[in-house]
Amino acid sequence: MTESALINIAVAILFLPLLGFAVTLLLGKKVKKIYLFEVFILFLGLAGAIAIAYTKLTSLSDAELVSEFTWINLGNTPLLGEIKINLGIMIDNIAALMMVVVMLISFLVHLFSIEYMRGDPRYNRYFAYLGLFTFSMSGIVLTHNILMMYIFWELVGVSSYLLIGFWFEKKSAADAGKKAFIVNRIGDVGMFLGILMLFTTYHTFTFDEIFAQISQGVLPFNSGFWMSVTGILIFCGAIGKSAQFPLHVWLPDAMEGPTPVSALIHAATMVAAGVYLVVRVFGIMTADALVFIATIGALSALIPATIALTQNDIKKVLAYSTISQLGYMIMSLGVGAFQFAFFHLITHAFFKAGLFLGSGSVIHAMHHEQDIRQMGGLRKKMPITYYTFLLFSLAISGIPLTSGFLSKDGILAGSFAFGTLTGNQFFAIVGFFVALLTAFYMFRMVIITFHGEPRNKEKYEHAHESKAVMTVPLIILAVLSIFIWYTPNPFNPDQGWILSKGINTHEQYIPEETRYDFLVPGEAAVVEGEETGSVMYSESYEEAMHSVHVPTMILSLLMAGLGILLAFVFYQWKKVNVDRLAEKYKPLYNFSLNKWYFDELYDKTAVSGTIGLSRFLGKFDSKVIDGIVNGSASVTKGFSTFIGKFDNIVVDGFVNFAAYLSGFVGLIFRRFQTGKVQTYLVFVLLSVVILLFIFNSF
Amino acid sequence: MNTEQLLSDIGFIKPEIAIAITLVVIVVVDLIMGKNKKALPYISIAGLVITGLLVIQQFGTSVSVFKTSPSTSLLVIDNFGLYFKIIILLASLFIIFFSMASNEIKSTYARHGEYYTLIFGMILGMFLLSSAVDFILIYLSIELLSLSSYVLAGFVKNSLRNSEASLKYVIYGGVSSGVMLFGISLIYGLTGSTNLYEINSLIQLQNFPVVTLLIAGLFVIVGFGFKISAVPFHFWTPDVYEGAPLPITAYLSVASKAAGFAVLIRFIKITFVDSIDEHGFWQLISVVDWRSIIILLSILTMTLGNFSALWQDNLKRMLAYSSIAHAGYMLLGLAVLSNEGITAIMLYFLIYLFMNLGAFFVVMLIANKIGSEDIDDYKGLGRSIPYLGVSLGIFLVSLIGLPPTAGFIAKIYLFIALVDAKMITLAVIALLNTVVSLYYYVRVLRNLYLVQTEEKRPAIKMSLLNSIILFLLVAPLIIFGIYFTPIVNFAKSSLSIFGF
Amino acid sequence: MHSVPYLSLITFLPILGMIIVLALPKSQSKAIKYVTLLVTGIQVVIAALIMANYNYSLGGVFEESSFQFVEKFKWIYIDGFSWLGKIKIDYFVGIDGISAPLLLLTAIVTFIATISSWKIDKQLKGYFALFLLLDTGMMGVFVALDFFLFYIFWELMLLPMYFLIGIWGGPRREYAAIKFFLYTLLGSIFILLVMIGLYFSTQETLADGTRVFTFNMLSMMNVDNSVASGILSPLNPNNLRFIAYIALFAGFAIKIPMFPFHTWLPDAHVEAPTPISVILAGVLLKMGTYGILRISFPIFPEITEQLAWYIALFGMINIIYGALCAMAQRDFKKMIAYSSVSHMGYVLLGMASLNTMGISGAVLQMFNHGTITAMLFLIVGVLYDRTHTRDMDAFGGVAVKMPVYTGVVTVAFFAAIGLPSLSGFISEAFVFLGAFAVDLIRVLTIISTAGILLGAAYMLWALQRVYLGKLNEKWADLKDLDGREYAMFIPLILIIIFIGVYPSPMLNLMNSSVNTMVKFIADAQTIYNSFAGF
Amino acid sequence: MIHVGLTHFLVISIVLFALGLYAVITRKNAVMVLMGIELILNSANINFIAFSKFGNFGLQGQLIALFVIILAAAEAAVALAIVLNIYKTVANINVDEIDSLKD
Repeated sequence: MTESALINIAVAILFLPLLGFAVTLLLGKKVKKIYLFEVFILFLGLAGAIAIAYTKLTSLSDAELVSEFTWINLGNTPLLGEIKINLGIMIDNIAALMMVVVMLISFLVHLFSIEYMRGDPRYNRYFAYLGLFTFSMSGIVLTHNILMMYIFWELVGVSSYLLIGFWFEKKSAADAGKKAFIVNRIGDVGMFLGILMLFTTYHTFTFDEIFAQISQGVLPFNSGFWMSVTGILIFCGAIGKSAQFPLHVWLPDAMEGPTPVSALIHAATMVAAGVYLVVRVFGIMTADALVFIATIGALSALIPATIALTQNDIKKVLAYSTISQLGYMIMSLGVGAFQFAFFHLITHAFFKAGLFLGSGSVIHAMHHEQDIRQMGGLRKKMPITYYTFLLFSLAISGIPLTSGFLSKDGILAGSFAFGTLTGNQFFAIVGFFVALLTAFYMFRMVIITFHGEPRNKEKYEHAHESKAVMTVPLIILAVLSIFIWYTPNPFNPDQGWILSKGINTHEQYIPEETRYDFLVPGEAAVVEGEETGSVMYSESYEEAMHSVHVPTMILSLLMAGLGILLAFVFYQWKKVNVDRLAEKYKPLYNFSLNKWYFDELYDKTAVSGTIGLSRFLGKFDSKVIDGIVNGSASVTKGFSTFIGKFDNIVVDGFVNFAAYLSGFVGLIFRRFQTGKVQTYLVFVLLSVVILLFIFNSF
Repeated sequence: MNTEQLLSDIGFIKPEIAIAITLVVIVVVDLIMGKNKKALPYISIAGLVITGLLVIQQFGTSVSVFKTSPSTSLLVIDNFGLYFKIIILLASLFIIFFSMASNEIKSTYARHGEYYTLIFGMILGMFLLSSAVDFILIYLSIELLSLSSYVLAGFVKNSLRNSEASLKYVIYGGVSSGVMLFGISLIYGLTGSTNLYEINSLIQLQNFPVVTLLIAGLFVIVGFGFKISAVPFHFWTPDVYEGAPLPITAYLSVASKAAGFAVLIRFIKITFVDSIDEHGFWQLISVVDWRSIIILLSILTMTLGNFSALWQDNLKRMLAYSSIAHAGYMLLGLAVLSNEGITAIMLYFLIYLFMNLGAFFVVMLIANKIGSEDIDDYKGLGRSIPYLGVSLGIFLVSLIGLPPTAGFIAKIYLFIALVDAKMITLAVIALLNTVVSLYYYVRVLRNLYLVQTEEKRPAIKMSLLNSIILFLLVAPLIIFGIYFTPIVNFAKSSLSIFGF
Repeated sequence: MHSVPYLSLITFLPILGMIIVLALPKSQSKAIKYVTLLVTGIQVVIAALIMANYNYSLGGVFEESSFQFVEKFKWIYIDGFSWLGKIKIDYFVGIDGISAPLLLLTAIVTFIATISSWKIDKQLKGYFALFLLLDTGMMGVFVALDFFLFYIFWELMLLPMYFLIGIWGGPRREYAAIKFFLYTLLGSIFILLVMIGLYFSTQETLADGTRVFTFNMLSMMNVDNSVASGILSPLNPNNLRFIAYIALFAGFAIKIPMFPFHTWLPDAHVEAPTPISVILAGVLLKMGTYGILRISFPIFPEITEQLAWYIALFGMINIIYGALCAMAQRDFKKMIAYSSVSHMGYVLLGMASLNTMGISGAVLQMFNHGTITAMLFLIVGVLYDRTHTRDMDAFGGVAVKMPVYTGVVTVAFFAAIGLPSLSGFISEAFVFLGAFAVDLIRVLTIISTAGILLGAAYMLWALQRVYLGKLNEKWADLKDLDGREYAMFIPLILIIIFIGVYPSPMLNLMNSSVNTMVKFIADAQTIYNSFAGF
Repeated sequence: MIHVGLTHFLVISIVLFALGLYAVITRKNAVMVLMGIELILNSANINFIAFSKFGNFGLQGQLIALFVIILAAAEAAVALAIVLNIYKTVANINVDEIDSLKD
């Protein structure tokens, strides 16, 4: 009973935003206030999501609600056998939680935008696009099959394209949108190939059916290797969407979009979709695949963190920190710390959205000034923004009592444990180092923006605290960034509902020999698992987690503390002259400032390569191919005197070459037609003689 | 041979007699009426119609008449010959109408008597030619045909083009008929006979010196080749076609070609064919490889025809070359050396009659108005002459051989014959030629329609008669293009050549 | 057997229309247009009726009994060739799941093209007459089941097309027109030869028991009908089937157009007036692939299997090559033309897979490409009507002045990119799913997926160059879409979205036929291998 | 007193034939060219008569010869008329200068 009710609600809140999109877009011109409809729909959505999550987690925690229908049915085909494509939605705890996050942040962003976007010529269309995005995002969350995942995957891509390029009059904005979409497509092609692999092997797109067949030992081309390849290919999608190295270049540019959009899409939800995807298909990830994933994650955590150190655009800093945090999550998935990855996804969603909205409020106050060097001293002008912002910064730096601390600590512990079990401490080291960097650049930004003396006086004068409709979302998010919502114990989330009840982990389905050893549950683990709902880890892993718990906490605190301290030393108390330092290590500084020259690299290689190739082929096509069929232009020119009139019929080209040839033959022939009857007769006689000689031989 | 035999034989040449009588009547009427020549064309038409009836009524008969010896005769009356006679009659009929519409001919009003007399001279020659089986008669009828056409080619005396054409024609023709005659004399020397059937049986029996036979045969073929303007005996064609008055050009391009083909086919088939196998393929007497000669000639003919046509700016001249090319296609049908191939040729001729005459007719009407046959003077003309333009289009498309025009049927039937005989290569060559031919045919349409011109082009008012003629020429192309059963049946039923 | 001769109606109605148009005086321009509109409109209705009465369970492809709306009667019937037996050509039309979608497509695209022809002012009498003639040709090709009939319709389109491009086209129209004409004629002579060859290799048994050569395609597909002596008969140990297949394929490939025979396409498109480009890309290109599916595949199944890899290869080349060339263009229309080359590559790839998903994908791709590319050319047309230039760099920021139009453009472009929930995605996905499943061509398929990326690249680049960015002041007074243009775009958009969201109706329409085809080709292997012996 | 046989006649006829062709091809004056044609025809005639005499094929040969002579006369008449006509229009009967009709 309740199941069907939940399903219905889910379907409803899935399609409501689409309705909102359609209505708002079509009536946008006529009805000025239509955007309120969109906002209202989001409110409904939020309510529905919360209802679902609540019932799901309380009453039917371990159930998995599925409802599907047959979309395409080719019946029994000669060579491929039964082909039947089902679409449908699945609600498990993860989906339920994710829905709440999406709907909540989307709703808050809608509120925020009401004020932030006021006076924009395409006001209503903006909300319409938000509706489209929310629809697509919910689709990703609720899907029960990988095809639908891909479909909505592309749809969020489009809505992101539309929103990034919302101010398309700005070339940079239009470019950024294009870049985002195309870079994403690169990942998507990989994901699509992965899907092809899966379908060719299992003749279905539905996760559960695929898992079922895998657990019966059916593998692509019957080899663990190809299983890993498939996993990695699917993960490519995540690389694109979650802006992981080496496809991370689009996210900073995406900041061209309106700031609330950055908060919703490029911080909280869409970019997290990559993580969500991996969470969904975690069951098919072999050890090799996971190591790959972890490495990508680690790099994506490290590189942007180093870049963020030197950026001066407030949104750019946040963008890079987003990549870095997503890297954390991916890495955590890679090292098998499955729950913490998703946990961090949620917490990060809240405080990062908060950070963006906060920066939005600042930018709004500074009349769209984004350079932090133009700011300073805003603390007094906009207290609410400041304190919330501070809280978010603490959370992202992983200071106790914040949600960030819990999840981040979990991730570090996970990688640490992984290190102790496998002897590969690389990920742990990266993790801790990034923690340091994060704390540093976040507080660098906080200090430069809010502390000290205002650097740009008149902008400062006009600055003022934003309206309630903007600050309220900030406050809500701030509240949500405190540990209490997730666990009673601020230092250990394990007892918290979210880990014990909320994220009931999937098991892995791939053959045991292809997994991490510690992902092969031992007997005891299973017994224990029945309590926690987790049947995933071997007890050795549980022990490792226990043993690393405390050291991790201490270490991470040290790192965060150190980072913050340095920030104050550098920027608050000015003990060290930063510029001198920059001068001293100019190469390093520039390297970081110029984002490791990734864009330049790609421009020089991939982009210009493709463009060049296409230019070449374009020429090639018109000259050579046309040429080969067409006969070389030079020849034609050379004989154009001959071809003369003939050109009028068939100008150049094949036509031309053939024309030239046949024309030439014709020329030879017409030499005979001298008009002198006697010459004719000579020819006749000659030919008769020739014929005689030819046929005499018989 | 005795008199009643002779009388009964005369009964079989009623059509020829009808022609002769009409000829005489024309002369007489011309004398009596003096200045007023109005009646002449109508008399000729009447004569043609009567002849036509006689011919049709003869269909199905297959006899040899005017026996020179128990086994040999001068003429045979068979469907094959009658079929070509029908074609010749149709052509002549149209030509009479053309002449009534042509300014060139009108300008010679005073001499219309001669004009029609000569035309009937030609017709008589062609009639005899298409049913002659004795070299004497063949030679005589060729001469009869030629002499009349020499004069007609230069009929408009004060025009240099005309006179030059006829001079070239007469010299060229004289020589080729002379050469042919020499060939005949050789054959006569070898076999002691001038009757094709007799020669055939003689060749089968004893083996003559091949070289002499080859020379003789080639010399004879020079004569025929001259009539059907096959390369390399074609040189007169473009010049004469361009020079001659347009109706005569049209006439030469269809009627005398038809007669030429009739006699050529008959000559090859009767003289050199040994037997016909069950698939309708002819087994040649293995003395000289006539097939290869014909193949060679046909390839040369269509290729040269098409490729030279690319260069022509004078429409008449272009059509001359195109007619050479078509002769080449038809020779392919002969090269197949099968009844299938002959049917193809006959079918081709019937359709060729309409499309080629049609093309010439339109050219003539336009020339009457704008006084030029230069393709470049056709620029942008299409709009001002809708009906003429469209029908010219149809004629040209049919000449290219695109469906749904009859031209396509003619071609495809030819190719069916070729493929049936496994001569794929030839078929490919022919098809490529077709593509080449597209260039110059379409060029006309292009000038008519695609080229926009500023200056107002003259509209051409069509007399009712001309419209009807035009329609009579266009309609069959479309009708037979879509439903060609009747003409194929006609051609097929007319296949029977006396003696086989 | 239906009592109503739907197919003949839908095929020859335009001829009737043409006669009426020709009968009308030049001055009656309105009337001429409305007659054409009416005729094409009725065609859409008839097409709809056909779809309504269509029996989804029947296979068609090679057995006459399971074709639908069949009309068959003696057309040419010449008796008494001692050595050739009879000459027999039937008027034989009918549709199955492979031609049905294309029939529908033709009806729709022609109707849309008529609407977009409204602005034609130069000699519109001739224009619409030729237009309708062309219409008949296209319909005929898709319904004909007798090779001779097929060929007649095939050639019937040449001339109208030549004039439509040549008279109403752009500055270099003469060149483009003759180039189109020559290429296609060159292609069709190969088809003609193979047709005659097949004719002499196939005999069908009449009611009276006599065996007679036939142009009936379906008979040609049945080995039992082949004559041992025929040069193209599998019974003939030294037959020319292989060469014939290549020739036939080349003939069709020119129409597709397949690399390297594609060079006529950009010229033809750039010069042709908008409605003609729409027809050219929307329908004519499909005839190449349709011909391959309808004729090459079932008549030469064993060689098809042999050459599947090469077909896929050319498909791949088309996809990548076309996309890259499109990227290099500055001329908007040329860009779209090359995108067609790229998209037709998917069709080839799908067909090469020789399995249900692939071929369904291919056929669906034909339909989708027809609608999408029609829309793309209309889009160019709209812009060209207003600005008389197609140089993409001459624009910029058009979206500011024409928001609705830009919305339409976005839909069309994303459909062309293969965005999920729009029709393009379904067919491309099916093509890939089908092709990937075949070990033989998997690698080619993987390479082809680059097309997804490149497609996005050039389309979005174009979108940005023309519509986004700062408004180029030259076009400060652009007007947004008018009612007529709405009428062209809305139906297409609806179709694109509907098929994108719910493709089942289309897929079911073709499914049983595609299955039959796949099964036929698969089974044919064993049959034909048995002749390898001799 | 040598005995004149078929060969002699044939040789003569060949020679005549060759001469005829030579005349036709080389002579400028149209009348001369026509003469050449006459030669060709008569060479054939000699053949016919010779063959019918020595090959004892009956009188057919001579018969043909008669026909040919008549025809030759007719042809000559027509040809000369045409030449006359040319002369009227261009006051010149040099065959190699009458070449306005050509490609």
